[in-house]
Amino acid sequence: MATAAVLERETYLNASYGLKSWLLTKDHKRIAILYFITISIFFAIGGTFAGLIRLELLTPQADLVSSETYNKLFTMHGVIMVFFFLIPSIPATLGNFFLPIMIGARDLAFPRINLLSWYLLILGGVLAIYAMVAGGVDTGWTFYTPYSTSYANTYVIATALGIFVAGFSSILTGLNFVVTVHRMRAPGMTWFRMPLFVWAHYATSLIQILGTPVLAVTLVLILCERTLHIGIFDPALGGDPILFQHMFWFYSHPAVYIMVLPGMGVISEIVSTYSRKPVYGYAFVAFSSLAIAVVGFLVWGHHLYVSGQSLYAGLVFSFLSYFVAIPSAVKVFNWTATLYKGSISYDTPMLYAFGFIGLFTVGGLTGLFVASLGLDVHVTDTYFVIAHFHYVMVGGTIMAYLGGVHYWWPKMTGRMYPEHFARLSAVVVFIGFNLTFFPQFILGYQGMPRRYHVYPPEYQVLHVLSTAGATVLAVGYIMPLIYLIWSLKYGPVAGKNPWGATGLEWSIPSPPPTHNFDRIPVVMHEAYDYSAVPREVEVG
Amino acid sequence: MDSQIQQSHVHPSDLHQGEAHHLETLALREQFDTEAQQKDASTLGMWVFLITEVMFFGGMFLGYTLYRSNYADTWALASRSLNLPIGATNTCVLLFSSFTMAMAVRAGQLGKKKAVILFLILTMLFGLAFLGIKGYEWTQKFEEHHVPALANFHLEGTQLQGQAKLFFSFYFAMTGLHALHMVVGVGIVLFIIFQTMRNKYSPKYYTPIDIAGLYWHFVDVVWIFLFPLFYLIDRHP
Amino acid sequence: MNEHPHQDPEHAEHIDSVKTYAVILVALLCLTILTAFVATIDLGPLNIIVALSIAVAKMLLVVLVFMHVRFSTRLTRVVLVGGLLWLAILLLFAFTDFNTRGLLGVPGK
Amino acid sequence: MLAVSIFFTVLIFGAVFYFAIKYRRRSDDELPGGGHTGLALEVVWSVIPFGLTMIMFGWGASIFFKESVPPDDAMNIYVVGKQWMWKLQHQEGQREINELHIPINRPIRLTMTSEDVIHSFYVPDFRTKQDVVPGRYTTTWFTATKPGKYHLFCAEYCGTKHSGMIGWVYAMRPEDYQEWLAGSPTGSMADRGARLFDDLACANCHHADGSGRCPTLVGLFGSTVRLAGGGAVKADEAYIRESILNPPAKIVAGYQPLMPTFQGLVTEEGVVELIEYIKSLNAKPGLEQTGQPAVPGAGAGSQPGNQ
Repeated sequence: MATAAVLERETYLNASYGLKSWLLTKDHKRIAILYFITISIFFAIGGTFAGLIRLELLTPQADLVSSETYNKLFTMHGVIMVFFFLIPSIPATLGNFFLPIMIGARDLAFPRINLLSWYLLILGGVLAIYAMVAGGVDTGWTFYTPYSTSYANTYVIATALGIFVAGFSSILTGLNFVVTVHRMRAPGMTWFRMPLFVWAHYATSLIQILGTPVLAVTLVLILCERTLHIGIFDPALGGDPILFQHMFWFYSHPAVYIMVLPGMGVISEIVSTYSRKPVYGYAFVAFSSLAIAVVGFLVWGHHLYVSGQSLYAGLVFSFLSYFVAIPSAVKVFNWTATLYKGSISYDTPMLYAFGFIGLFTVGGLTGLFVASLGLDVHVTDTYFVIAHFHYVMVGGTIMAYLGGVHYWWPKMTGRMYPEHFARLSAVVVFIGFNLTFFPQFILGYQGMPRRYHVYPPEYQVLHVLSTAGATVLAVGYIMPLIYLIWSLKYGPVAGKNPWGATGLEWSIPSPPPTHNFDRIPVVMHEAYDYSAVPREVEVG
Repeated sequence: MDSQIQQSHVHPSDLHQGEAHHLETLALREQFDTEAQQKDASTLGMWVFLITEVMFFGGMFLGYTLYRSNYADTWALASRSLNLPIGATNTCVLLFSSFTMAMAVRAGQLGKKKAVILFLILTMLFGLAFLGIKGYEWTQKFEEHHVPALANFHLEGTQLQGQAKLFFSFYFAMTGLHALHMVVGVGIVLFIIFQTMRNKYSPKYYTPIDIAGLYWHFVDVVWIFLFPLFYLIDRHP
Repeated sequence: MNEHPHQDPEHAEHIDSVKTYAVILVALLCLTILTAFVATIDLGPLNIIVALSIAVAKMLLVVLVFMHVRFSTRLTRVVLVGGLLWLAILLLFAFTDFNTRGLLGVPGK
Repeated sequence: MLAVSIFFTVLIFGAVFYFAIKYRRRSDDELPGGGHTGLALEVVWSVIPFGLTMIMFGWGASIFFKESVPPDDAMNIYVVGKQWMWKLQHQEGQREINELHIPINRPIRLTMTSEDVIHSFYVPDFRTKQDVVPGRYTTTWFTATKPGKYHLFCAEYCGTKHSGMIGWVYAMRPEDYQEWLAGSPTGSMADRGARLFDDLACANCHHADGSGRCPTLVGLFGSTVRLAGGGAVKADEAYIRESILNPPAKIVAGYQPLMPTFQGLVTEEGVVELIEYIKSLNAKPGLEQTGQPAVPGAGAGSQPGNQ
């Protein structure tokens, strides 16, 4: 990398060279970079599918692709985006890179397992892509039985195996993080001095550990059922298809929090840095992450209100669903309160953070609609739900991911990106996103069901708006790709701490050396103690 | 890559060996400060992994519980078709293997290399014996036409073949998954035997033996539950 | 640094005696024979309870002694109990559905 | 609820904008005072939203409860979902595919099942949606209030032509509905059920007076059946369906498991016709031996007409 020429110091980037030194690395930072490249590719694939879906929906008739193809498109969009992009997105990249540094460790507890996780993700991805290339899969990312086990004629087995393998990648990452947070903290780094980013990842890891195995066994049963027809989910033999939905959502609902909690961690860091204030209510934000992780496991049945689940189970799950709203609301209120009387600068990451707070608020509040038993009957399985979870996943997670990438880019690469382009892209993403997904709330409320290839003409206007928004959104995503790569070579050299931020990662050089710290630091300050940060002017 | 930047400036308040990196050994990987820290991390990691295993089997337990309560009579009938003496014997074989495993770990703690190898070989043999007996039971099931995926499936004494099929589906899925874990366990034990012979372990560093032990005992515990669930509940005529 | 491992006083190595292990093995074998025997007598619903109680007892013996949880850190115990709690959540909440179906007398509710 | 959401959206957006502008960084080295945690504030913004969500929960739950329990006087319509069409049957015997004609101002109760995968019966304008699950019945109900033509969708992804599994619901004034019914006279569902009952020779065992080898079906529907081996079950649609397709699953106390399964011999539509027939026996006992067609509209709770 070009940085080597400028910086004579040894960094994790120039410590050794060659493809092999990357593919066999045990350095959490290099593995994070491997993940960056991998998930960017998956994002591009998933995004292409999304683009094709939006293009097809421009008109009510089927004119771009056939029904079979359309069904494969939305399935593969979901599978790739959920299992191969969103789940690993922040934890495996930013988390992998910064979690050990933030707690003052040389590496994760199990570097080899960390590398293994990456290879598992690759293996899972290869299986999923094989399924795509061989002919695709059309069950929806939810694999509802008995369609997926007895009726679909597509590559269900390869896809399910791919997700199964990628699931282990996720489990091992979570395991690594939990052990690292428990056992690798530097002297003085008590639990309540940890950055909120670490808290969020800790909570995320708990979900990965406790939830993912259930998905794995569910997929195993799907594979058995599909190959052997032994009746586990087949009503003809006495099986119960709703059992599958319970097992699937036991993982897949908490999985939503695997995706969004790390984003919340990123936002906590960004909001604090660019207001130059500690996060308001630190302990509440920290514990709200744990509360979300725990309560998130008790609410999966709200995906099943109209599935034939018993009314009483619906009541229980609806009641508990509202409990998740509280810690989420607490976080939003605390971030907003952090701004109060702060010293706020509008750097790119902060713009993304503003976007996150706004969009997550909309996503969260519409969550109240779908958690309500009475309203959900109307809006479930419509575009309302699509819009709701895209506000959380795209408006939440991806905004936070982009914000985090911009925030830590100087630390990871040692280079600054062009600020003006970056701000522009943040604004373009925000506008494009809202234009894409806000009309879908209205569509859903008007009754447009999801996963429809052709649709009644009265919905067309809103679909056109949405597709137009998707175009803007795509531009917003491509811009950072270009200028970030450009900045690797031409960006101004970043100093140690360009933002005047707190946190151990800003106390070491950019990019960090292989072993992170010359000397394991002794932590003497609370998190976000800005009085402890030297107010130096950074020179490249 | 070990460029030696260091030690001249160790902070007085720093309780740790805070230098950048130390020479890496098996007992002390470079990311850890002390051997105790590494051992603790490894043990914790194994326990967390075992929890994921609990949840993994947990999904199957959920399905089992649902259908057992829905189809109690047929499932009781089906469980009577399993061979109780063989099941109980197999349980004992596995308990013996757990005992020898615990003894192997103990020998590891004391640094008795020969005893470690002996007990590990015994553990492996008990494990293989378990798998052999299990294999015998499965062949019997084939002969009795109790294999749900086959066209000739039939359980005598009931018209509810679908429900009976479900029982054997879960029987094969859960015991099969357990057996798979046993096979992996035997592989791990074999590896540890090999490493012990190469003098990799000492009383200061026997973590892999310890962790392999945890795994082995866990697989044992799973069987401790599978045994009553399939062989015992509603067994009485 | 409240719970850093090598400052944990509880961490001192503990080695069980051969006798302990042997006693546990014998207890486990006896429980196995007992549970197999009890299964052949009709106790009504008690059969399930006995079978599972014995299984839990056996699990505790293995976990506490063979797996050294007796001497392990508090964290290990929390991990263990947490895992079992989550298994309970999975079973319990799934059964809020299965066990209340049909209570309303409307098919499918 | 929308109001609450808009209020909070505006509150958060407003506060973020206001603070962002008011407290923008004015100089590079300013250091704002450290924030602290206001316990009172944290409690306030936890408890107030919690109270609001509980109101939402109660409201949503009570609507859901009402949506779940059909009124007794509802008109029965049977729905069978199949890749990729809706098959509907009126008690009066009319069969429709992807179209449903109903009278307005009359609660309509749908008893639904699927022949293959999970579907979902969705009429956006009636705010009704219920998954249609193979192997069991699910129920939903609604009352149309305005005559018109309404979308009927399948809302649960069911395969290639999922988006083609759509249709129309025609809500008609009662007199128009009567006219529509009269326009295509057929035997009632109970009639067809009676014929099926004959064809399958059910009456060989199920005698009306209970003298046969199998229990009588007169007065069965809605009653509580004691089962062999203890326990009891309410004889509803689900029970009758199971007893036809998988007879040994629940044996009536005092009888032998003699009945063969009719899985594969009767379609899901046939099963609901048999159910209608068995229901009709409650009103007109003694018909099942003769197999004589029941009078249209004789079934329980099936009095069509003006209200």
